[in-house]
Amino acid sequence: MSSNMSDKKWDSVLRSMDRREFIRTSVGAGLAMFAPRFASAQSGKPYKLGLLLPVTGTGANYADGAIKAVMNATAEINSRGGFLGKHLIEVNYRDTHTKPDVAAREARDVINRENVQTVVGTYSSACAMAIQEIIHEQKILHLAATSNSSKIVNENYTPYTYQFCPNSRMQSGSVVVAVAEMIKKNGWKSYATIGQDYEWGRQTQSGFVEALGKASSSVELKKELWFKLGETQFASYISALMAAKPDFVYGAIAGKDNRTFIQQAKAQGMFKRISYPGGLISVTELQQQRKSIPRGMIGLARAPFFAHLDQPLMQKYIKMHRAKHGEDAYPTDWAVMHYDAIYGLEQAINKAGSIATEAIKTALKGATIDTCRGRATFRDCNNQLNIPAGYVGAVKDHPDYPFPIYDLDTMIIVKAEDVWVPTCGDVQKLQKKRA
Amino acid sequence: MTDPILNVVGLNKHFGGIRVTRELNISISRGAKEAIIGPNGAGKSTLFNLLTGYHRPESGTIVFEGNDITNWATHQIAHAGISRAFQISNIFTRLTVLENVRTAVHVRMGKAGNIFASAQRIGTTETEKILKRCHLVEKSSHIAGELAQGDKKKLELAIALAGKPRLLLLDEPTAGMSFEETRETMTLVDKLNDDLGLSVLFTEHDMAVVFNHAQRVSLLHRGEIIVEGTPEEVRRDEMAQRVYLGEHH
Amino acid sequence: MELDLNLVLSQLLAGVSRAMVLFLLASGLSLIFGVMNILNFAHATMWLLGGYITFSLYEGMGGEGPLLLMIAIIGGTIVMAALGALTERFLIRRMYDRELPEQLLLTFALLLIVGDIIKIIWGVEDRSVYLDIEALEVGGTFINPYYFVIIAVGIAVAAGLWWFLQKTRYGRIVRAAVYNRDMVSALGIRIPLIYMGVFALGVAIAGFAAGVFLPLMPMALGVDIDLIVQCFAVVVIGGFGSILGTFVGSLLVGVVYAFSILIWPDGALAVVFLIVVAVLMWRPWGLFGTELRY
Amino acid sequence: MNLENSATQTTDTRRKPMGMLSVRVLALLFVVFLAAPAVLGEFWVEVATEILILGLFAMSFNLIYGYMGQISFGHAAFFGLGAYATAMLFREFTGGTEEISYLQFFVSLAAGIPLAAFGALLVGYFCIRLTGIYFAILTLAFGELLFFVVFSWYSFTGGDDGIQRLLPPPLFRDPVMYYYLCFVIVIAAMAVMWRIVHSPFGYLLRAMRDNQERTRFLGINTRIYMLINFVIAGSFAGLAGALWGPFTRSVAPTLLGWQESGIAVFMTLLGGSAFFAGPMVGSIIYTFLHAWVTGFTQYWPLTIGAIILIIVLFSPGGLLGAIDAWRRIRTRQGSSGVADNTLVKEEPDS
Repeated sequence: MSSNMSDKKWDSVLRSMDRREFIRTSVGAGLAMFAPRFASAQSGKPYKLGLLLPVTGTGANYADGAIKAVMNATAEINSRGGFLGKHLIEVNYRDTHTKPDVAAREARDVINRENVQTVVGTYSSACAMAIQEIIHEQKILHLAATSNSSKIVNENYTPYTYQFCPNSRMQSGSVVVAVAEMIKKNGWKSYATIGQDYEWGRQTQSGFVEALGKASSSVELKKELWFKLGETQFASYISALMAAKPDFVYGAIAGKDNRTFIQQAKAQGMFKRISYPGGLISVTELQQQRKSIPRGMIGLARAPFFAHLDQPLMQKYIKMHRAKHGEDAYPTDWAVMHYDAIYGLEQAINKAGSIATEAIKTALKGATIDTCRGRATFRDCNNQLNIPAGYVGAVKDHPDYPFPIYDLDTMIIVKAEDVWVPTCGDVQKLQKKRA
Repeated sequence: MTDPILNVVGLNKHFGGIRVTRELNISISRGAKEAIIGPNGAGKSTLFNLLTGYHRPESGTIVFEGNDITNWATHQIAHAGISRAFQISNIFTRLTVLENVRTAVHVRMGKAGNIFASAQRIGTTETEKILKRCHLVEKSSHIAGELAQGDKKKLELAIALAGKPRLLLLDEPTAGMSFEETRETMTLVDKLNDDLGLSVLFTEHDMAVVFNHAQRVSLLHRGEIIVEGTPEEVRRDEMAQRVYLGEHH
Repeated sequence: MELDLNLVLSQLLAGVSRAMVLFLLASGLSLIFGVMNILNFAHATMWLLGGYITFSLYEGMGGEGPLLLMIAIIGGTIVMAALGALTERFLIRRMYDRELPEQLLLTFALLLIVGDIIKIIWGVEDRSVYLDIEALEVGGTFINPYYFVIIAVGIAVAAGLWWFLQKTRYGRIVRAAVYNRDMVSALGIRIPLIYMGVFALGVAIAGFAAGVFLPLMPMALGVDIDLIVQCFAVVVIGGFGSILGTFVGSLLVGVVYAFSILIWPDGALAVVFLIVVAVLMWRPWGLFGTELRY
Repeated sequence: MNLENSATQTTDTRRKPMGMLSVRVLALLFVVFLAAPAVLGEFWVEVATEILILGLFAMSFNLIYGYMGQISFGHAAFFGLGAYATAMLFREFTGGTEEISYLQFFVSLAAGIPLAAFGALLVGYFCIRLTGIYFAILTLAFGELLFFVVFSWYSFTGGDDGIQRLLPPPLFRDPVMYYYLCFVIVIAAMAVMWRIVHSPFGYLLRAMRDNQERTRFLGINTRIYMLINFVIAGSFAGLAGALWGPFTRSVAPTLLGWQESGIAVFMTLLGGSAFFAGPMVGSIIYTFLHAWVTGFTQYWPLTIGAIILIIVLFSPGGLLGAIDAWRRIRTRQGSSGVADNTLVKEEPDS
């Protein structure tokens, strides 16, 4: 291990952070409802934000970092007096339980009870789509920063949703860029896929299969496996994959299941025999599985901090994050994307010079904003931010971090324009008009 | 024994290795009032269970009013005209006394499946008649489960009567009743038998009741009828005295 | 899809290990129901709690190596046994003469409460123990050697329970209590004590199992919800209260699941529930249960 | 097996009136609900709508639980089927882009009932063979099975995505108007339910609850009547589900899951299963608490779990049960000795 920090210490950092953060999150959200009311006497009216993320169900593992990011970003902005220096931000947090009907109900709750002007969230794409129905009708801004089914910006598009996360199509497209190289180099002929049986998994897998078909028509899909969310034992799936004898396996797995799968596939020797390129290995996985994750494995990340250490905003964020949560704490992909969402909103408000929703919406349309991942622009036709579509790299230990990161020398960063739906005409063909 | 309302031939039933009913034959004439006696475990309740379709016999036939009902389901037998009152009161504990009886009346009228009519408007007169007959009018609005033991047994009988049976099976109808209640109940049974011509088959522990009210008595022992005749004949029978009566006198 | 022998063998192994995971979880559920007639919705949540507790003990002792893990598992089992005894004493005991739905609701409430308590204490991040396990190569296929540990533990617990119930005095008393409470209490044995012991034992098995699973799968919120339904399936198939039935039911579900992944991957769980439906139609009391138990 | 023992196993002498208290509570509820939008803001009107819809769902569950004495953990399957029937017709009518007409809207709502009824017929055919714990688990297993069907049938049901864009026609987009639509439909449904539980069939259900064996000796094929009731309950759940989709503008498979069934069970218990209005009162408590508590803490499961625990331990009759018990005590003290008679006479059916 590159770090001399004991694992016990590491875990106690994680744990105490959790507990403290959780108390802070829940109490903080409650206090936030009252605090600005006193402040508002001397400043403008507060800006209300709804935060919908799950702390129950499969998404909880990622959502934790995202909640912290939103709380930290808003605290930073509030320390400067809030948006435009006078509108303190008030965060209203709700748990979506990773269930679409709950997400829709909670979206209404924050909109109609707390009068939020922007909704941030959620984790699951199905939840995000349920929320889109509500925000579109109520004319409320929606910042999507984790849920990334391409349907959110295409089939189910609404002008009120802005996507800060590379969508599923962009993500699998960038894996294809890297995998096509590997296919050529290794002379691979066949592959198999395994995915979580739900919206994101299906979208990610089909996006990959479709893009790979175009990029490298000779390679054959031998087997497709789907498992129910929350699977705990992959032994039978792993042996079925190995028995199909593909040259490589593509996995569309996220969250806790991803950890379980990697842990069990490794112990069953799958990675020794079959390459597993392009599975989701975000900073969360790198941190939580720092001991077990096979070095050299090719992973895909969404917004890894280590890819953008040259960006001033990222430097600032990492510094703040470490100061707040400990030397060894680095923001996860999910945290980075949510942090960007809040700062993206601030930049739009500054541009609009107002906190009126329609003004912000107009300001965001096609806007170019500074993010932790560099300067990026919202695509005109579907509000997809053109941040990098994916980061594909090999897991490697690094002396500066207590957990492995990607090999920075060989990491591929795929540009959004290379892999998203080519033209706005094509996008509009996908988009269904809203009644 | 002309015109038997019930005719049972060669009935057999095992539970595990135990033979509880063995080649049992019994015949009840229309309008008769008969008792079955026997020590505990002789198979009295099993016989009633067989007659009402709760258990299936391994062999033998049960013929009721000319129909072979041997393998009929419980509810079909009830429809055919056999009602049963239980030894341990077996009533609808959370309904009132009136609702208990009225529901049974509805079932008999074939109105139990009526979803939209008001229950209060159907079968009320008949229900009241039965309650009156069974001396339950004052108790009619009481929750059945909270009744005293004797009243529960009366209700048990009332529910059985609501089925307008042609054959009434009473399993220890006076168990748990006071002397006064016993007299009242058995008078009612006699009246039903006399006035309405209802055929009655009952089991009873109280020999005084048996000998005062039954026209014929069968003694059941280890699943077989070993003695059968008028109360007087049975009382005098040596075997009966040895097996059963001796223990009691 | 052609089935070669290697694949069949490795699927069989995968199926058996899945079966043992289910058995370790379901045996406590079945035991508690068999003796006390209480269906514990919170059983898998208590299992999860046991996992977190064992994890914390392991980390607290330094978090390195299988030996420490074993010690932590023993510690976790003891803590869970104590928690089980307390739960019985202060909650379950009040429910014995209640109706079935009320008993179900009490344990359903426990499921919700324990789940949130875990969230308050440990946060929402997953927990797992990393042991450096190397795959074994057996006849051209790779096998996770830890599955043999799981299978061995499963069989040991099954054998242990059988021995306890059949061969020891306490076991006989427990079995007698199933059939005739009055008789047992007439013998001067205190039924509440037996019930408390059985509940503690059931929960302790769950806590023990969670510790054993730690190197295989992460402990995470929500896993309990998925597992409890599968446990019900196993217990229904095997028959409530029958340890042998639970064992056979686990094997059936585990192996059928493993092979349906080969043949009809999308429907693997649906197949399990179809078996449940079929068994309930044909023998509502399960393959090895007794009809008497209702 | 000894008949007498098995037949008396459900003996419970706790008094379970379904009478006068319900009438008073219902009258009160009617007035409160009718006037609610006048004083409530948009959000609380939406909470009230949720109360009505989930209350209807819980009441339909109580036909099986409170009246028939069986506990179902798969009842949400019919709620979900109703929701999906409506959603899929919606999708058919609008193609996801057009406005739905009023006629189409009502046709879609109505479609929830037959599909749920059909599902209940299919599931019920198997479930009514069992009682007690086995009934509970079999309904749970079937519920999960239906959940998997909806979840996996990606091309037809949208799988995990569910179905979005269930925007009602303009008039009913206004929360207050949708509330009154639900109010009218739920009141009508409750009136029909009231009729049913006070019909001979309703009393037969109670009789089967108290002593299923005995009803067979009366000449009742219990399975058929249980099945009829199962289908009726499923239909009402389907109607509630049909109202739910356009209310939240989308449906998802989680609506069919066993945890959703648990909500109906909770509501019924909170209000009191022995009372006609019990589940609706339970829905008010549950939904209101949920809306209130989630406003300041994420530990809703802990909160509701603790409440359920307390209710089960100390007031198993639910809120209405507690009120009724309190009234009985008071009456008894007031009229020393005459005991129950005064109260029992209030039963409209006696």
